[in-house]
Amino acid sequence: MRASTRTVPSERVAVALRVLGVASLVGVVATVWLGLFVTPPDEFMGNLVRLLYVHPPMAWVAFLAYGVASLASLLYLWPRTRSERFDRLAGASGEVGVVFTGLTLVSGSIWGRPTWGVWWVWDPLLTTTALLFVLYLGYLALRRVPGEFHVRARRSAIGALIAFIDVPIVYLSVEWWRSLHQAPTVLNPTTHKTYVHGSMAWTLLLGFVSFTLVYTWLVAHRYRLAELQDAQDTEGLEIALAERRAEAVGR
Amino acid sequence: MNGYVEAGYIMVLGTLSSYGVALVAREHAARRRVGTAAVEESIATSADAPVTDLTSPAPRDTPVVMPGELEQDAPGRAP
Amino acid sequence: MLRDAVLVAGKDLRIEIRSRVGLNQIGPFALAVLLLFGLALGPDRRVLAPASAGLFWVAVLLSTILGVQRSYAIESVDGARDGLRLSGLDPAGIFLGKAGAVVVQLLVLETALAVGVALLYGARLSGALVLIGTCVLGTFGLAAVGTLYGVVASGLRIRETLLPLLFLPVVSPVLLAATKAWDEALAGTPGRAGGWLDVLAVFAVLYVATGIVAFGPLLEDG
Amino acid sequence: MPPAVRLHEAVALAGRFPLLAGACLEVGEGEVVHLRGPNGAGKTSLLKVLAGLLPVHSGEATVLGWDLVADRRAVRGQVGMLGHESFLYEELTVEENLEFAVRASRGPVVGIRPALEQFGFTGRLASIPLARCSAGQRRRASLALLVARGARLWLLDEPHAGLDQDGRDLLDELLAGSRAASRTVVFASHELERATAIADRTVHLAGGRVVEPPKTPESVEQAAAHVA
Repeated sequence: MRASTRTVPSERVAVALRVLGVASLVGVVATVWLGLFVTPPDEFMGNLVRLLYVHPPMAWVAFLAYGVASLASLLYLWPRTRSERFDRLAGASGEVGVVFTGLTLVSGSIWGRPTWGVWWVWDPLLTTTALLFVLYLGYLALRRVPGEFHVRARRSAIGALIAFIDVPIVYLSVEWWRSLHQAPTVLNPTTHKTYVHGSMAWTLLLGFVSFTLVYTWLVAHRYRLAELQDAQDTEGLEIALAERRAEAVGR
Repeated sequence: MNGYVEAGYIMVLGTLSSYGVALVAREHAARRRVGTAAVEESIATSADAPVTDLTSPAPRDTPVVMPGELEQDAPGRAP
Repeated sequence: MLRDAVLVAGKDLRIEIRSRVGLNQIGPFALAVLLLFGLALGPDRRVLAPASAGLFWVAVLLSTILGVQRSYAIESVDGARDGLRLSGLDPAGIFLGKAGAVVVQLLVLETALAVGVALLYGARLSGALVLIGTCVLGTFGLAAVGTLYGVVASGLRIRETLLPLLFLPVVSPVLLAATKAWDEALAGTPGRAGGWLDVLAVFAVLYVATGIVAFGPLLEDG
Repeated sequence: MPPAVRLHEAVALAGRFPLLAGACLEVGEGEVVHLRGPNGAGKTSLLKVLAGLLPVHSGEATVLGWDLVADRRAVRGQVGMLGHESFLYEELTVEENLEFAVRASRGPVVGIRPALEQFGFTGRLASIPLARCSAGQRRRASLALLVARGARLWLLDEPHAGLDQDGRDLLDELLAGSRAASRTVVFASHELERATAIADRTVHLAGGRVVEPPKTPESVEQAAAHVA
């Protein structure tokens, strides 16, 4: 069962990963170029609209990452699909998800400051995102607790599902909580539809695609790192076992 | 533009690239360590010591280990 | 399962009655939190009274962490998990029993805190039915999540710091819904609290069910 | 009849440290086996594996007919363990502790009172909180619990430790009567004289495995004397 950790990724995987890396790099560079220099400023938001080419993709990737982490955890817990790969995927996706959640908050906040005049508003989506950020920071802390591989994997998978169950409840209650208060009359980016047209729409779409590629690339590398760490543990175990048996001879 | 846009792009791109670089660096470091551990291990369990694979233990019928077997199990790392 | 739950809850409550840690420490702690909120927000009752529902529930949340930690501390210090595992009890029963004992203790604490809120912040306790219903539903959710994460943390050296980090974000909907329900009740419009009670009920049912399923595996690991 | 305990190449881990490094052991039903070995040899770990507390990482482990690799929970109701920790609650009385534990394992409640009396918990002593009992009394309480639970396999870790002379004699008497009660006992002890007197056989542990008895200088001399 542990033997799978030893498989060195084949040449083809390495090449695919490199292609993926180049593609995401090109995509991001193109998005930045289009976003900063090609697209026109918005008639209402001015240059600030340029932040919207990166902020929504960040949020999308964060939710995608949590979705993948939850699915992988579920697959790990399901006895018929239990595999170390799903534990590593869950961990990798969770960690990358936390990075993107952080960036969602930061980019949202930077956009909000000139738009709303404050760094933070208790907007439902923003609040939910912030809660998700701490929720999954807890998940990462749980993952870092040392232990035997399958013990840690199962504990983390259950932790991920406890968090996952929470996401819709958090979102709905926060949404409802906000709708009861009269929201401050600010320009709401979700209802303000005129900003997406022509080159802007294409740029936004490219943003979504290229940051999703970045996500895939990061998860793949995080996964490989976890794989190597596990392989190291397995080797350490074999050495430890030999040492332990040697104790009997030393006497 | 107005500072905010630049700050936002720098934050996002800076964080992602430093995270990516850190990942790749850690991956290389881990690969090197695994390589050396594998070498040590091959020394440790050289010759006939049957401890390399935990999952398929060498078959033994007697519950009591014979002294000869113990000698065998003594890996090269023991001082 | 229920038989085991009753056995475990009875044991926990009996120990609590003997040791009075809840009465002598968690209760005063919650009171101290209420007083500190008062100091932080100033003496103005026009500020304190509208905030009393939220402050009440924050105090309850913090006390839950202590209650859960105590609940695992009584399992004779270092043999905690081994003792429970060796007992031959159904894990789901252990979960329900321990969570049940926490619920009972928290409900007693909440009664005292409600009086404290009324006296210190000048909150007018109205809509008793909604207030009580909120407490019962909310406390079940809190105790379920707390007991679930408590067993994760109990075997670890870093339990004191890990438990709050895991617990607090997950129960944020309870804080939100319970506070809003109490707000409506205290504002004299308890009829508008129904939806929030639904949120609390859904939360409690989901996490009690999760606990029944997941407690066994978590108890085994560690 | 299948053996009560059968381990084959059992490996058990604590994190990355192998507590058991491939232990093999067979114990027949009704046998009293003494585990012997230096500190850190894996005696306690072996007992924990048999109690279904420590997972078996690889190898085979069967206890009282249950495969511990497949399910290590089922066996626990049939196993009584006396470890370093008492698994008793400080705030409860000895009697309440026994009652809780016996009810939890669905044992016979009627056995509680005789067990208490057997270990000298009569009158007021049975009804004071454990916190006020001495270390020796706690040990006796743990033994009373073992008797009251009526387990088929006893796993005892240093059972003589902390007991007074009477307590030790009582324990030895209990162990001596094991075969008659068709009870299997595996115990770890450093009290060699007592242990060898009551045990059917001694098993040596070292480095997380069962080994041949090490050759001590005395035994070498004895062997030499025999040859001469």
